[in-house]
Amino acid sequence: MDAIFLQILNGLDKGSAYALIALGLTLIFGTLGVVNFAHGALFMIGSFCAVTLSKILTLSTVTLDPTKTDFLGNPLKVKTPYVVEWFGESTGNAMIDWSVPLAILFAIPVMLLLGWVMERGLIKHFYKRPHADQILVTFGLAIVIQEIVKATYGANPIPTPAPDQFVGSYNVGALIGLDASYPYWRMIYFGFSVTIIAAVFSFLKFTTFGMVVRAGMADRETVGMLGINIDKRFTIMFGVAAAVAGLAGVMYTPINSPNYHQGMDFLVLSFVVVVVGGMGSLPGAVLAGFLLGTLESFASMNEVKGFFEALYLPSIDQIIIYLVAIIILLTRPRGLLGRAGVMEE
Amino acid sequence: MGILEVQNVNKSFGGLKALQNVNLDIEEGTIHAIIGPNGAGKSTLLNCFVGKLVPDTGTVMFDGKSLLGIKPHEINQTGVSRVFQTPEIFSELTVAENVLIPCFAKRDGAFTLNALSRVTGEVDVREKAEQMLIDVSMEDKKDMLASSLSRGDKRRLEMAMCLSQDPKLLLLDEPTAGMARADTNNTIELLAQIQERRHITMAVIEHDMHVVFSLAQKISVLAQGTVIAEDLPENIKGHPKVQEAYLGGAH
Amino acid sequence: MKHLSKTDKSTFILVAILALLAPFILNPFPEGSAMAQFNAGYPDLMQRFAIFGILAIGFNILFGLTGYLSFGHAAFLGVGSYSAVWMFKLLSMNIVPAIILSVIVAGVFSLLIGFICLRRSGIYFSILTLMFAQMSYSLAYSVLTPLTNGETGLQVYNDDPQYLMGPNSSEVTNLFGLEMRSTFTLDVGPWAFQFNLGYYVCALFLLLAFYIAIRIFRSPFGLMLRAIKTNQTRLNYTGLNSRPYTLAAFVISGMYAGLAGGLMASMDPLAGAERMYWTASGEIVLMTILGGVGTLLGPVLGAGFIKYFENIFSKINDTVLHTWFSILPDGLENAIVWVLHFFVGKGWHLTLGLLFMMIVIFLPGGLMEGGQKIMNKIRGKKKNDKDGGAKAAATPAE
Amino acid sequence: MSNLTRRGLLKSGAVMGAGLAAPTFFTNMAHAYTNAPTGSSVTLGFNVPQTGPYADEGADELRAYELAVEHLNGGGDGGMMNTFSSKALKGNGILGKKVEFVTGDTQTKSDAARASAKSMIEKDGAVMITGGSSSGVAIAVQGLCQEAGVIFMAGLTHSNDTTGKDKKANGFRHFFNGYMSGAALAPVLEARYGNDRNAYHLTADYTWGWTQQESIQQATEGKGWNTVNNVLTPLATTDFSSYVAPVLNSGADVLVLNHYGGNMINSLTSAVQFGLRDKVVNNKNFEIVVPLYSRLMARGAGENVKGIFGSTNWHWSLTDDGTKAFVKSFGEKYGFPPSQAAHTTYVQTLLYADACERSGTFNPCGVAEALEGFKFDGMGNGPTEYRAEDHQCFKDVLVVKGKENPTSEFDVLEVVEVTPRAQVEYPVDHPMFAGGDLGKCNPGA
Repeated sequence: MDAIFLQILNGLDKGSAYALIALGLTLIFGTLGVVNFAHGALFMIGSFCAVTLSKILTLSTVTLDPTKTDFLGNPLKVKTPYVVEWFGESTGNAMIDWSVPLAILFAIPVMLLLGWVMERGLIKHFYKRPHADQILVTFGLAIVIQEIVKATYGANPIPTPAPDQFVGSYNVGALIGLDASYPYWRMIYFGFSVTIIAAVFSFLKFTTFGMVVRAGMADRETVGMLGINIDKRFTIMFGVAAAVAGLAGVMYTPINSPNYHQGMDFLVLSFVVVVVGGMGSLPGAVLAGFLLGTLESFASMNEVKGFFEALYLPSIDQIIIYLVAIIILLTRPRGLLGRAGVMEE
Repeated sequence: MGILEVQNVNKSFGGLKALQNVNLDIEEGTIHAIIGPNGAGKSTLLNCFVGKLVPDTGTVMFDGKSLLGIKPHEINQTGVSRVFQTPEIFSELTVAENVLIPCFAKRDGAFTLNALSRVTGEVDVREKAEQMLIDVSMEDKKDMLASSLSRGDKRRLEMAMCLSQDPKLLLLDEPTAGMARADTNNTIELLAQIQERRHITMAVIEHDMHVVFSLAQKISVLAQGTVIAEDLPENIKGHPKVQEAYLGGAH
Repeated sequence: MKHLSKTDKSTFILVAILALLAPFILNPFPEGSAMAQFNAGYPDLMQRFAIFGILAIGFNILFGLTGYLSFGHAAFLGVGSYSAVWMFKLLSMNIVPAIILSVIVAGVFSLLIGFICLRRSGIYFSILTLMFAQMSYSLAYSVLTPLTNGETGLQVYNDDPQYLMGPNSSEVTNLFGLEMRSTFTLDVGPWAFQFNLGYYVCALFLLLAFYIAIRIFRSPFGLMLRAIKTNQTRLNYTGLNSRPYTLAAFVISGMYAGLAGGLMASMDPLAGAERMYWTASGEIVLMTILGGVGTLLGPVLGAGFIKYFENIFSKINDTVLHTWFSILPDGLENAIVWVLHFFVGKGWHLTLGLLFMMIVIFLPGGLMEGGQKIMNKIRGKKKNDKDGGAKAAATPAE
Repeated sequence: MSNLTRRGLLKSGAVMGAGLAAPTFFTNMAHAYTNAPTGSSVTLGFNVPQTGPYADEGADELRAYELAVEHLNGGGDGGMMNTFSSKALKGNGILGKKVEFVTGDTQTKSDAARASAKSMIEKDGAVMITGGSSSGVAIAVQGLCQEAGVIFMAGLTHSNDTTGKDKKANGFRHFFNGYMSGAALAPVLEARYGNDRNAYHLTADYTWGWTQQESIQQATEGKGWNTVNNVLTPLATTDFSSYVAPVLNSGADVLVLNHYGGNMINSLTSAVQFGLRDKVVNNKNFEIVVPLYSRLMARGAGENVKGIFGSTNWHWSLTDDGTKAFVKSFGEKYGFPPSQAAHTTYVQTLLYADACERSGTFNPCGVAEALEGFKFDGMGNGPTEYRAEDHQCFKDVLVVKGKENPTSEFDVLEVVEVTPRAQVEYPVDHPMFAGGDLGKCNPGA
């Protein structure tokens, strides 16, 4: 029971990550009709917002400590971050410690701006071009972004831990009479993702802006004829989608040390999630994210792996997502909640 | 006994009854017009003939065989061709290629892996296609891209494509919509010629009464999903139900 | 040849000449000169040009003609390579059975995958193929290690059975005794031109593949494929079921990929699982789009372009840069090298990414369109040819 | 591929089958081996990952190669050439020829690595290929070099197979392997954690992971440990939570992570987050072990590595003369201490050059003969021997653990014990290394 309970938590946690990434992707697709292969890169940039902020916060003055030596036998350089100098030991260190949550504030404007620049500067010119061209240009952009990050931060993963308060785990299982500890940060991540997803949905559902965008998603021309500047709103939606991807990235850093190619690692998966959910369907993306996350978690259980191995399907955890996705697509032609005619040409 | 027999066809979309107990009998070798006000269910009916829609109940028999439950391409193989309201042509191909495709389909059937023969080497098919283009007087446009044609030309091209299959039944969905008067007359002439020469049965949906009465040998009037009249053209003109349907009974 | 039209014939002859003279054309700079870095006329790279050319031509038969964008084509390449290496392990190092089997196995494999994936179209089709390829990769890398030798890649060992191996049989890949590695070097002054047997085998296959592609493009079958791309509805109402056509195209292009895989293993008898990774499939898509989708020559150009970058630009390191600019004053030299070193050597991906973007932004028709523009300029054609130009760009078979 | 020469040309195959006559090409018999250097310089090929997940390790290897070339050509302070027990190298290049090099990108893919190595051999005339940061690539390139007739000096490759079932006469490995990791770690783990432990293995699902897991399991079981479970994890996994969660309730009290690179960082992070290290199971503190450590990678896991045991080939904090000399010249040139990848590649380059000097030729067969059974010292690992039978170096292995109070960003690991060579040695026909055939050295042409 404990194990199953833990895997449910894992599934929800993974699922929320998948859902969040797929949400942004399907938002861009649904509003702008653009297949964005650079979406993984946006997620990665989000992670590196956290890295950058922690680098900024740890910018240091260097003093030499003659009592200690470095690896070459020279006096050891002691670094004191400016924030520690300015705000005192405790506040300064707390700021460094909290760099990941603080990076949320940092990432939102950065990602919105980046999304805006990307849409105005590049994507805009590709609305009427074939999807293949969109794929090529966004793929090229993804490579460029990732190489710039690599040139700046190197190829190795960079540790960006959660604040000390959230290190460790809590026995959530005890609440229902089980023994199952779950890490604080993963619970926070889950809560955060659900909040963001809810925020995006309410934004689209309850604001006039959102209603216009939804109308535009369904029928762009008509809305355009009503004299509403739908283009401007779509640009903003691109920024929002970028911000959602970025925030997913920021919060993911304590779980997965950011590296420059992580965008590509998530790209295929996020497309699978979007397609299983149905191209252009926001609830579909969320549903599929949670579904696949949970499936993946359960497939990695020894009992499940053993069961499939007995059926001559070893390593089911490697292929479960693809297998299930294929079955779903074959039984439901447009994914779980997709509309007809979208991206079928 | 007509070549196309439609009996008790019903089709609803959600709560909307698009077709109610439609009966239709199209005789071989005739031009049969289906008219009616907007939203009367004319296109829906045509869609039921070609497999785009499946009626909820009723039967559609063509040449003694049911058309229900088989796929569009199989229906076409039984000899039913359709000209659409918005022309469905291969817009990225040239006019000549557009006509070649149905010619090949007619000759080779549903699928042939003739990957190593040459289009230019298939003399019989090419001659047939060229003749077809001459028939619709488009031979001078054969190297143009289909997408660059005028609306009227597109429709004529589509007609040529359908005709080159030598269909037994040709369904025409507003063949002259959006055409200039001169073009319309050409089209009427063309259809009349074809009918005379090849004795192809035609079902025509049309708004333009000039076209209807120039061509049709029989007319069915559809209103709100039901056939309210089926008769010879001269009888339809003064038919009270028809007037009511068109004028909303306001006279 | 008599079955080709005049323009096709000249295109084919052009390709044939380029292929046969590749050792000269690709080696324009004298040995030892600073520019020699840009020479591509060595056997391995020339073989790759031809092999990836075959792959891209085959992919173009599917994507260029029918518009079905497969994102899992690398799987067929991988399967072809594995089959070929198994032939080397079981029979002998003769490449004939290896290539035959790789084409057959890739054909069967693509028939299975195509049968399932072609039930969907558009992006759903793309993602289905992508998922199959990713599954193949994951399994090949781990569980299927007895078949694929996993991480290391399948290779020939001394203790393999090799039932057809006689006492005098060659130990390296060969064509009835003619070894693929045999290279004749022609020294002309400071130039060294390498004529490699393996390359010419690949080049012959490339020409064969190219010839068949032309025939398919000009056949009624090719016409139907193009019809599928432009309007499937009309095709259905013309009495044709598009599924067998797309499946046939899928299998043909899968067999092309298998041939490429078999050749790859024949030139270098090792098959790695990375060959099937999704980025490898993506690379095939990029080659085709970059060169010009639906054009005959484009995919070959695109393949050459990407492979050239991968192999030549990745080898330019800072030391090389310093030698190039050593005549400049030190400060300037360092500044130039500092800027350039982001774009070459370990930064070659960046250059490639930028070029993808440039080409797709400014040359929507790929390199072929660029070529056409240049040709038009040279011929001094005026703009009044607009219709013709638009037509050429839109008609895939030109 | 023994005839990939740039200038030579080659014998063609025997007449076979339907009596097809082989063309008799002009054959240049001037050279007895592939890419024999004719001018005043000799070219070495440095084939390292420059893109992909191991690009930083590749960059560090490249730095070490450049340093080695500088030292061989008489530049810099000579580094380990001064402490090396063999004094054949004179700082005038190799055999009087100036050392030049070409670089390539393996992308950590067998295919790309082979393509890159081939271009070095065919185009640039490299007489030796070295580098790499993964076993798959090392084995693939080693096979190529065997066929092409050049020497391959492996870089970072830890799989038993490199000098086991995939060993080749033209290939040499200085780096240690999975078996050695197990043999070195087991006694230390026994001393620290006792001999009645229950281990749970998470293993990367590919060849290297398997050989490493097998080695560790055998070594620890030899000390009385029990193996509770071994779970294979897909290479592409980025979130290990679902693999780590079951460990808690499995009854195990030690978790062994047979992962490398990004996998290691992520699985370790997950394990620590799940609070495994705070648990007490079977009245014992729960422990985590990472058998193969790399400082560059350990840095990516941040605080999580503190106190966790593992093994490495070499570490810059060693205090022997060789290490000191190397760290000094590397540190002064680049500003930070070298990694173990840099160390092994530097040493390999020097060893190759030295073997050429001692044998008086670049001929791979001569070089191989000089390397086989070669005993040396002063290279940072104590007395070392290149075993003739499998071309594996035997030397001391370091057991390290994550440092509790690092003084700098490079100060991540501390050496716990230097396990003497005798303890990690194994017979050539050890079952974990069985099945290979060294073959004969191939000089190419």
